[in-house]
Parts: sequence; C-alpha cells; structure tokens
Amino acid sequence: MTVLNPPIVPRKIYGLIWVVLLLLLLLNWGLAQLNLGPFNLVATLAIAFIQMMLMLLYLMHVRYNTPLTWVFVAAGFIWLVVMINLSLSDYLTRGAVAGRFGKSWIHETSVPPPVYLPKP
Amino acid sequence: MTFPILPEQASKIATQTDNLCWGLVSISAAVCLIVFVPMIYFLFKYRNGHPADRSPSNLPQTRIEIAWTILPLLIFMCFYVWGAKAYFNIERPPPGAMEINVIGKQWMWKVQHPEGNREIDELHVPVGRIVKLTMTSQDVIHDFFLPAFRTKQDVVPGRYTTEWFQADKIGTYHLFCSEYCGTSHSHMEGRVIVLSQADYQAWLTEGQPGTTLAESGERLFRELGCSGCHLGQSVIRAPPLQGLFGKPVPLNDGTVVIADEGYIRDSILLPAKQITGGYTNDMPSFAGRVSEDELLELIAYIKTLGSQSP
Amino acid sequence: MANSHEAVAEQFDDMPQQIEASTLGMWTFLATEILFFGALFLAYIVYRHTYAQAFALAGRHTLILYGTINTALLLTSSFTMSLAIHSAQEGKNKPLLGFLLLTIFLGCGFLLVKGLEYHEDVHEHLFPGAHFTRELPAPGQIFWVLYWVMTGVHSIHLAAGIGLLAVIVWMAWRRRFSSYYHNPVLISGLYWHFVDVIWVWLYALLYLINRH
Amino acid sequence: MNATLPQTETLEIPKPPKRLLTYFEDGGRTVGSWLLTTDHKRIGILYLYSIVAFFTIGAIAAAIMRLELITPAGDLVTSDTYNKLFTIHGTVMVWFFLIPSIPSVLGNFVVPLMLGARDLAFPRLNLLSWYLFNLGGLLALYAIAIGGVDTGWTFYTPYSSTFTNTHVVTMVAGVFMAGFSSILTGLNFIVTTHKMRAPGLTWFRLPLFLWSNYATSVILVMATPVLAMTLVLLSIERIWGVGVFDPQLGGDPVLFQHLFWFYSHPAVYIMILPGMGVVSELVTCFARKPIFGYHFVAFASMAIALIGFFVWGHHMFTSGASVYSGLVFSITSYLVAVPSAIKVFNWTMTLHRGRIFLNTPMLYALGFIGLFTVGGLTGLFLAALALDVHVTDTYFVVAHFHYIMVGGMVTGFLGGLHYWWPKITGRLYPESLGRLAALIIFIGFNLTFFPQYVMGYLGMVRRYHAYAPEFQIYHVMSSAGASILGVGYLLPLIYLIWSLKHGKKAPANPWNATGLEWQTPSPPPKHNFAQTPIVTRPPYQYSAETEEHMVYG
Ligand code: HEA
Ligand code: HEA
Ligand code: HEC
Ligand code: CUA
Ligand SMILES: [Cu+2]
Repeated sequence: MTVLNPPIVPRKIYGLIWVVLLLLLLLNWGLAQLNLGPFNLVATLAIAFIQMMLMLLYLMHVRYNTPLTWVFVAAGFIWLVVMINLSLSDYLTRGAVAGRFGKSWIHETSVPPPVYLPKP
Repeated sequence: MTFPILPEQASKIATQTDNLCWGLVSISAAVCLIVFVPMIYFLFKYRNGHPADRSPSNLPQTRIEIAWTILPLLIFMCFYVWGAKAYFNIERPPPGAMEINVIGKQWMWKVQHPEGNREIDELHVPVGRIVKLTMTSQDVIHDFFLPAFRTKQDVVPGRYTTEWFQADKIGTYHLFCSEYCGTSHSHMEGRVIVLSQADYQAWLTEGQPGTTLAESGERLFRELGCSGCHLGQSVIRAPPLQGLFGKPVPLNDGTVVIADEGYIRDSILLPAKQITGGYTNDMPSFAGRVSEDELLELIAYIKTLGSQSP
Repeated sequence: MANSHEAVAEQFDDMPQQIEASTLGMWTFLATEILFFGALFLAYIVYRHTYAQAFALAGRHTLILYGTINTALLLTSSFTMSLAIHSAQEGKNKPLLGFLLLTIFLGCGFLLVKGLEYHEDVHEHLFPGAHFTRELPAPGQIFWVLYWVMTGVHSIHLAAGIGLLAVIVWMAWRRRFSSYYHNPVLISGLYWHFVDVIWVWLYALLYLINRH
Repeated sequence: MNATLPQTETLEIPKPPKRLLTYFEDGGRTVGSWLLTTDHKRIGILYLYSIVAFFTIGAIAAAIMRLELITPAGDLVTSDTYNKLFTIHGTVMVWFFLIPSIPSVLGNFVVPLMLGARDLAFPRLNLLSWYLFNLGGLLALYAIAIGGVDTGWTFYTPYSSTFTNTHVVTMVAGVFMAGFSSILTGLNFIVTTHKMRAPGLTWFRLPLFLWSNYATSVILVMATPVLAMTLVLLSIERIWGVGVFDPQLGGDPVLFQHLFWFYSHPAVYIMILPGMGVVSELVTCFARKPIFGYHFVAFASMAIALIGFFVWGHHMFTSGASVYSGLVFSITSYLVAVPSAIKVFNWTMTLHRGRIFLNTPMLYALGFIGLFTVGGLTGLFLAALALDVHVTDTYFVVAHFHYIMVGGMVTGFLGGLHYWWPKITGRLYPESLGRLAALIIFIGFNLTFFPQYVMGYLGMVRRYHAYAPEFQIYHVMSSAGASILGVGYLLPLIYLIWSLKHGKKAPANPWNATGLEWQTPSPPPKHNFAQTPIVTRPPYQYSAETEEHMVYG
C-alpha cells in the first residue's frame, strides 16, 4: 500500500457494514422500547459504540491506516475522556461527601441548583 | 501611607496558612539560590573573552536529569500533602459551631443570626466561638473573603456553601467580596466585628427584633400552607418533619441522602428532584414564592423541630 | 502522470507528501471536532446525572420516528459515500458522480426530515423559552436546550458537508480525479462519515435513553 | 530593506553566489500583494502588525488602570469604566496579543525555515487564519467601541449571561473567531511538522523551538474547540434567556467554569511553551553550547502540553466545586510543574563551560528564566490548596500570572524578535539600545509586579476599582514600575522601526547560529532556500572552545 494507492476496500465489505449498521439501528431502536432497567443505558451506548467503531475502522479506513492516524484518532477520544472524567471528579463527589461521612457540614451539599420556574 | 508587611493573624487557621506560606517561601528562596547563584557565576566565569576551561564536561548527564526530576517531585508531594491537610481543616468546621446565615446580593451582604438579629455588611461574632456560615446568593456569584482568618468561599446562587472561622482576637476585620460581581464589586465590603462574649450578648439583646429566625420560619410555615400538609391530620400524606434535619433520608429511587440545608432547600423549591421514600410527588414547588431570606428562615425552623410536635 | 503532477502545490515536493499532509490535516480537524461536540456531551452527562428523572421524562418527548428515519438516512449516505470513494479509487468517474449526488440527496433528505421534526417540536412547545411546555418538570428544559444545540450544530455540520460534496461533484464533473489522484474525495468522505458518527451518538443520547 | 541601495556595511559577509529576490521583492510590494500573500513570512509580518496594535490597546487599558489605582478611592474613572478596562485588558492581551504572539508571528516566520520547507503545509489556510484573527479582533474592538464589556476575561456566568447589560455577545463572537484562527494555525503547524521536514531532519534533530511549537499546537487544536462551544452556549443563554448555566433556569454556573478552564488552563501553556522554545534557542546560541539534556527538554514540552490538560480545576478551589476534586487538581498541578523545573535546570546547566555573549536576545532569555522561575514558584503557592483559599482572587494571582505571561512570555517574545530581526528584515538593530531596553524592562517589571505579591497576601482583592487605604503604598510602587516598564516597551518599538531604514545590513547568519533558518540569505527568498537543505547533524552543534566572531560582542 502506498499513499497514492490506498487499499481499495471491496464493495462487499461496504455493503456488509451498511447492513450491519442498519441492523444495529433496528436493534437499538427495539431495545429502547423494552424496559430492561439499567441495562437499557448500557445497551444503547454499547450499540452506538459498535456503530461508531465500524464506521471508523472500515468506512473511514482507520483499520487500513498508519499508526500515526491511529494516534490522531485516539487523541480526540482520549482528550474527551479526560475532560469528562475530571469534571465528574467534581460532580460525583459533591454528593458523596455528605453521604460518606454522614455529616452535612462538609462544604459540599448534595444540592444541584434548584429551578425557579413555577410548576403549572 | 502605612506600610503593612503581613496581614493580621486572627485565627488558628491564619497561623496554619501562614506557616504553609513560609514553608513555600523558604523552599522557593532555596530554589532561587540553587538556580540563580550558579547562573550568575557562570555568566561571569564563562563570558566571552574571559579565559576559562571550556572543554566539554563529562558529567553523568542522565543521572543528573533523573535527580532533578525526582527531587522536585518529592518536594512537590510534601507541599501537596501539607496543603491538602490544611485545606481539610479549612473546609471542615469542628463540631459545636454557632450558625449564621449569609446572603449575598449585588452589592451587599445580608446576615441573619439565629436569634433573629439581622445586619448588613457587618458581622458581629463572639471571640473564641466557632462560627459557621451558611451562604447563598440572590443573583450572581460572590465570595465571602476574610483575610484576617485566611478563609474565603464562593457564594453561589442556587445552592448553599459554607465557611467557618474562629476568631482568636477581639477587633474589627475586613470582609471583602472577592468574586467579581459587577459594577460595585469593590464596594461590596464590610466588617467582621469580633466582640467579647459579654459584649456580644449585649449586642444581641440590644438589636433583638423580638422574633428569632426559627419563629419567623414557623410563621412562614403556616402562612405558606406547609403546615396544612406536614402537620397531623391532612388529606395529602406528607412526611412529618420532626427530627428530619441531619438525618439520612431514604428516597424513592433507593438512594439515601442526608437532610442538610441543601436538601431542605431542594425539597421546597424542587420537590420533584428527590422524592422521599414511600411518598408521592405531591408537594408543589415554592420556587418564586419564597425569597432566599425566607428559605433560610424556614430551614431554621425545620432545624428546631426536634422530636416534639410543632 | 504528468497531468496529475500539476496538482502538486508549490510547497510540497511531490504528490505523496501532499496527500499525506491533507489527510493528516483532516484527521487533526476531526480531533478538534470531537472536543467541540465534547463540551456538549459533558454538559449532557452532568445534567443527566443531576436531574435523572427530569431528563428521562423530557427525553420521551423527542420524536423517535423522525430520529430513526434520519439515522437510517445518514447510515445509508455513509454507504453511498463509501461507494463514491470506491469508484474514485477505481477511476470510474460516472459512478463517482452518481454516488456523490446520491449522498448529497440523502443528506438533504436528512435535513428535510429534521426540519419537519423541528416544526413539530416547536408546535409541541418544546422550544426552550417563555413558551416551553408546562408538562415537564423544570430541568427538562435543559434537556431541550441541549437537544436544540446538539442537533442544530450537527445540522450545520451536515449542511457544510453537503457544500463540501457539492465542490467535489463539481471537481469530478471537470474530470479532476483519476485512479491516481482522488484525495479530495477521500478527505471529504472522512468528514462526511464523522458527521454521521456524531449523529449516531446524538440518536442514542437524545432519542433512546429511558425511552420505555 | 532594499538591496539595491548603496552598500554601506563594514562587515564582510560571504556573498551568496547568485542573488535571489527577497520575499519583500518577490511577488511585488503592493498592499494587495501583502493582503493576498500566502507566503508564511509575509503572513508572519502581517501578524506582527496586528498584535502590536492589540498590545497597544491592552497596554493603554493597563496604563489607565495603573493610574486609577494610585489612590485608594476610585476617582479617575467610574467603577463601570474600570471594570471594562480590565476586561478589555485581559481579553485583548490574552487572545489578541499573547496567544498569537510567538506562534503566529515568530512561529509563522521561522517554522518552515527551521524545517527546511518552502512554506507551511496549507498556506491559504494560514492566510485565512490571519483574516479570521483580525475579524475577531475587529469584533472585539467593535464591542469595546460601542460600550465595552465588563465581565472580566473569564466571562463567569451568571453574571455574563444574565446580569450584565454590556456587549458580551459581540466580544464573545470576536474571541470565538480568534479561537477558530488558533485552531487553523495549530493544525497547520502540526501537519507541517509531521510532513514537511527536510531530508535528514528527524524528530530528534528538530530545534527545541519546533518541539515547543508542536506542543503548543497540540493545545491549540485540542483545547480551543471546547472554549468555542462554551462561548456558543453562553451566547445562546444570553440571547434567548434559556441556557445550561443559569441557576435561575436550573443550570450550574460551576459547569461553565469547568468548561472555561478546560480551555484556559491549557491556554496558559500556549502562552509559555513558545517562549520556552525561544529561550532554548537563545541560550544555546549565546552560550555557544549544545543544550544540556536535549531529549529531556523536548519531552518536557510535550509533558507540559499533555499534563496541562489535567489541572484546570485549580482555578476552582473555592468555587463550590467538590473538595475531593480539589485534591485531584492540586496534585496534577504539582505534577505539571516538574517538566518546567527540568527546563529551568537544563537552561542553567547549558551555561556551564559555555562561551557567553550577553547580547540583547540573551539578556531577554536570562530575564525570562529568572522571571518565569519566580512566577512558576508562586504557581506552587497557588496549587497548595489551603494557601490558594487565602490568595485566590487577590493580587497574588495577578502577580503570579504577570510574572509568567509578561515577565516570561513577553520577554521571550522580545528576545526572539531581536534574535530573528536580522533574518526577518535584513537589518541589524542597535545593540546598545537593545541592552538598555532589556535592562529597563527587567527593572520596571519587577517594580510593577513584585509589590503585588505582598499586597495580594495582605488581602488586596483583584478587580477592585477602589481599595482599602493600607494597600496604597504597594499600588503606588506598582504604578511607578508600570511607567518604567512602559518606557521600556516603547524603546524597542522606536529603535526597531528606526533600524528598518537606518540599521546596518544583516549578513545571512549574524549570530553564527546553527539552525537551518540561518543557512539562507537575510531576508530569505520567497521559497526560503535555493535548494532544499539536507540535514546530517543534530541541532546546536556549537563549540564553546573556539573563539568566534559575531556581529556584536
Ligand atoms: C503563561 C501563563 C501561566 C503559566 C505557565 C502558569 C503556570 C502555573 N500556574 Fe498559573 N495562572 C495563570 C497563568 C499561568 N500559570 C493565569 C493567567 C492565572 C489566573 C487566571 C485568572 O483567574 O484570571 C493563573 C492562576 C493559577 C492558579 C489559580 C489561582 C487562583 O485563581 O486561585 C493556580 C493554582 O494552582 C496556578 C498554578 C500554576 C502552576 C502550578 C503553574 C506551573 O506550571 C508552574 C511551573 C513552574 C515552576 C514551578 C518554576 C520552575 C521550577 C523550578 C525552578 C523547580 C524547582 C522547584 C522546587 C523544587 C520547589 N495558576
Ligand atoms: C496576557 C498578557 C498581559 C500583559 C502583557 C499584561 C500587561 C500588564 N498588565 Fe495585565 N492582566 C492580564 C494579562 C496581561 N497583562 C490579564 C489576563 C488580567 C486579568 C484581567 C481580568 O481580571 O479579567 C490582567 C489584569 C491586570 C491587573 C489587575 C486588574 C484588576 O484585577 O483590577 C493589573 C493591575 O495592575 C494589570 C497590569 C498590567 C500592567 C501594568 C502591564 C504592563 O506589562 C503593560 C505595560 C504597558 C504600559 C504601562 C503602557 C505603555 C506605557 C505608557 C503609555 C507610558 C505611561 C504609563 C503610565 C503612566 C502607567 N493587569
Ligand atoms: C400539598 C402538600 C404539601 C405542602 C403544601 C407542602 N409539602 Fe412538603 N412535602 C409534601 C409531600 C407529599 C412530601 C413528600 C414527597 C417529596 O419528598 O416530595 C413533602 C416533603 C417535604 C420535605 C422533605 C421531607 C423528608 O422527610 O424528606 C420537606 C423538608 C418539606 N416537604 C417541607 C415543606 C415546606 C417548608 C413547605 C412549605 C413551604 C411544604 N413542605 C409544603 C407535601 C407538601
Ligand atoms: Cu460581590 Cu464581588
Ligand atoms: Cu491554571
């Protein structure tokens, strides 16, 4: 493989991916109609993740690409995870403080801001 | 013009923070010595035109690099731990605090004492007592900064934050708003007046309005109709509020939260957010109908509800 | 060969360098795009954590039929885009043009459906602000702010993608691509697929969670 | 500037075999030829014009603020005006001066030269970037002209979204544009560094300026989009009155702070890494020695860029965020200081057994090291949780960041500008005036900002228009220092312009430096090199042992 001639992915693979993506969509939609408790969330996110990976790896050719591309693709996601995780280090412990120590006087309260809109 | 060098130390926390500061000053001074003295020496010794041995030195480079990576790291970790420990002292009031409410608004501080006394831009406290402030803001973010006690905390609209201090010395100290809050941010100042126990009692009785905070809260509790549901024989089943404050409350969704000020605040303004286990979402929201002052009064009242029936 | 050599811009030594550079440029851009949307994802996560119940209620008001159709449209457009790339790689200009136009068509279809959906959302007082529906607990409005911003920004990206493909169509029309030189097709394909990836997540977060 | 003028210089320089047209001449001298240029060198100059203009605006705001603060009462301007002044000052200085200063001016000019490339990978994107930057700048100026903005450069909600009635949206749109420009510049640098290196120029033969420029670009590309979206959310909230941050509507104002600082902390490293890169070039050149610990300095740049993304919460220790997240962000703040320490030590060690020339650029480099160290060390004070509680939002913080941003980065910028001035303009600047200015700036700077540490610790709150009288003595010192500093900044402005016409003609390599940028005539021809250079050696092959000839000293 050279840059000038990147691998030509057979149309069959594209077709297959397309079918799988649509099936996953159907599955995702179907699962959302059922009540599976917390599993709903996991399933939805997992399916979205699989769909994303299929598109990245095959349609966007990451699978056939150089390590440098892998690094660039990974970077975006790693940074996103850093941002979300470290922010959650605040949000998840704001409530836990009171709960864990059973003391309400610790700085944080479990209080997200209230809403002032009058209810009907 | 006066020429102050160090801020007044009026609490133990102040000493603690100053010690940390001096620790950092010393290490910084040491670092400056270690860096700048050789630097200046090299500048003289090796300046162009000055004869010196300039043959490439064969220092153990990698070992030096590792040394000056690890060493600062160790020093940093010491200060991290020191700072964090002291931080927890600042953030956690010791038990037995007297509680005062503070409401920030553009551009003044409103203070509510449990005894019912209210003041603006001034905070009278007795010396030696631990004072815990429960603070909220009516509009934007403010910050309650007490330099002499080395403590500050943002006052955020929509929630309660707390701050505590214990004055060691009688005197008058600065209070600043140190979060930018608009036009008169720099005039949102005030004084903390630390009185002796006796003077404080005298001050309290002199300005006593006749009703305590909890009594005002009780009046509101009736006026707003809370009592209709939360007292005895009502049609709607509502949880009794006796002994609620500070206790763990099991919620409908299985979690347990501590009934602190924030929880009660949410129960009043945003009842749908946390529904008490075994009850339904029947309580109306009082958002827009109670002011921040009134909320704090209601909370003060609910706090006083021991196990006895109101 | 000689003909395509003219396409090398003066700052590059040769065609491989130019292609590698532009591909890497697109990947870098996509990394920034992840963080651009990332800020919205963070806000979404934080508020879903804080207002779980209100978000669940609010989420049930999204119009899942439109959302699902649109997901299908976009996934299909990704497929046709891939076929366009395939044709470009094989140097077949006619199918290339055809698939590009089909992709654009599907993209426009998405925007059309989205427009209808927006119309209905507004009709049901789901546009945040003074006229927001009273059926939802107040923090539900935050969900809907996020819905509008997320889908709005996504739609803008999709519209930009359609514009980009239009340029590619024009270039293909002028026979600028060959089995040797077709990098612009590949690069715009990357962008197109990326916009679809974002939608797959929006679909999951806005339409599916807590649907039952 | 014009090579056809009679040659008056006394220095002997080897004439290039065939004279190439310089980038000034090639392509024409019309205004149009500049405004439509895609030559990275011309775009660098365009950026220079823009940022000098913005610095002037920011500096005028600073001057008025310093005048106002001489007396405790707010007597010179009204509170609202004062609030607008520091907002203008902060916004303009950060986004329209300091962030583009070294990367967009010097980086644009020297990065392709140092790489042995003909241009950046995407020259037209580069020009677009300049236009976006100016468009953003004009929007910001427009916001100032129609009445200003009074939120501070941090735009904290809910003040910015709901309470102020100044022109936040216009200003924010300007910053958004400038951010877009940043992203494109960063993208361009990243791709160029990956793909356009001259044959033989491996990663570990890159000059350290390119490493730090690369690290900066990573931050530009990964952090700026978050700011962009945050500003979009802020504008939506302001325009439609519904939003995700306003507590009145159910939002959390602290979330805005998370998003803002997720960008703005890494952004402070945008405002120091390029300066560090310049200093690495200067120290090696004027000590005539290879840098001590090349690999460590190179990796330190990358480490700062990466770890810099983990620390933003240290701006929020008292904001009402969780105590536990404070613990996390404090420790990461200490970690990110380690690579800075490595750099400082390596620069100092580079002087050991060198042959030191105290030319103007070197004076600035030494100033940088000193002031950055002091500023950085006080960063450690701020990272210590308990201490930050006391000094946050006081002048201690103001002093901290001016030490790094003004004492560090602006000094580094001036050092780099002097160093590359002969290459950029083909003229030498007057050396003794240069040294004088460097000295004045150093003295003025310390007098301006050192007193702010003390008054900050005493409790002088920042963003205060009027203040308690006991702080006055420090404010007076600070204002006095600022006037000295102002003079110090005016000097280079004057003599550099003077040198354009009257400066001696510069040889190709006035400093006998080793970088590729010196292997081509000053000023360089349009495509930089007559032939693509081939690199066979690591950078900084200086030898302190041999006596050397430099244009000065
Ligand atoms: C270029 C800009 C720049 C840089 C590089 C830094 C670098 C650092 N900053 Fe600074 N900072 C700002 C610009 C910058 N900062 C700005 C603008 C603000 C305020 C924003 C606002 O609110 O408006 C701010 C605010 C700020 C705060 C918040 C203060 C507050 O508002 O409460 C904190 C807290 O941790 C902090 C910490 C640090 C640390 C730990 C570093 C470290 O990276 C420093 C590392 C360097 C060194 C440590 C020096 C060299 C080291 C040695 C010589 C090693 C030897 C030392 C020992 C062994 C002890 N900074
Ligand atoms: C990023 C770059 C940068 C730069 C280069 C500067 C440069 C300077 N800054 Fe800046 N500053 C910031 C970034 C920067 N600042 C930021 C981000 C803030 C926070 C804003 C906020 O709170 O939102 C801030 C805030 C800030 C404050 C705090 C305001 C407050 O909180 O109330 C002060 C006060 O002294 C100050 C002073 C100065 C001075 C004296 C200079 C000097 O270096 C400027 C030197 C130039 C001149 C002095 C003008 C030219 C000289 C003359 C015309 C001669 C006559 C001069 C006099 C008579 C004084 N700055
Ligand atoms: C219409 C009836 C009604 C009125 C009026 C009412 N409440 Fe309630 N309240 C309830 C119900 C039902 C619950 C339990 C469900 C829930 O948690 O939302 C409750 C819960 C609470 C709780 C949480 C108690 C716990 O054990 O967790 C507090 C505190 C509270 N109310 C305070 C008040 C105050 C103060 C007012 C007046 C301003 C008030 N209520 C008015 C019905 C009411
Ligand atoms: Cu209130 Cu500043
Ligand atoms: Cu920071």
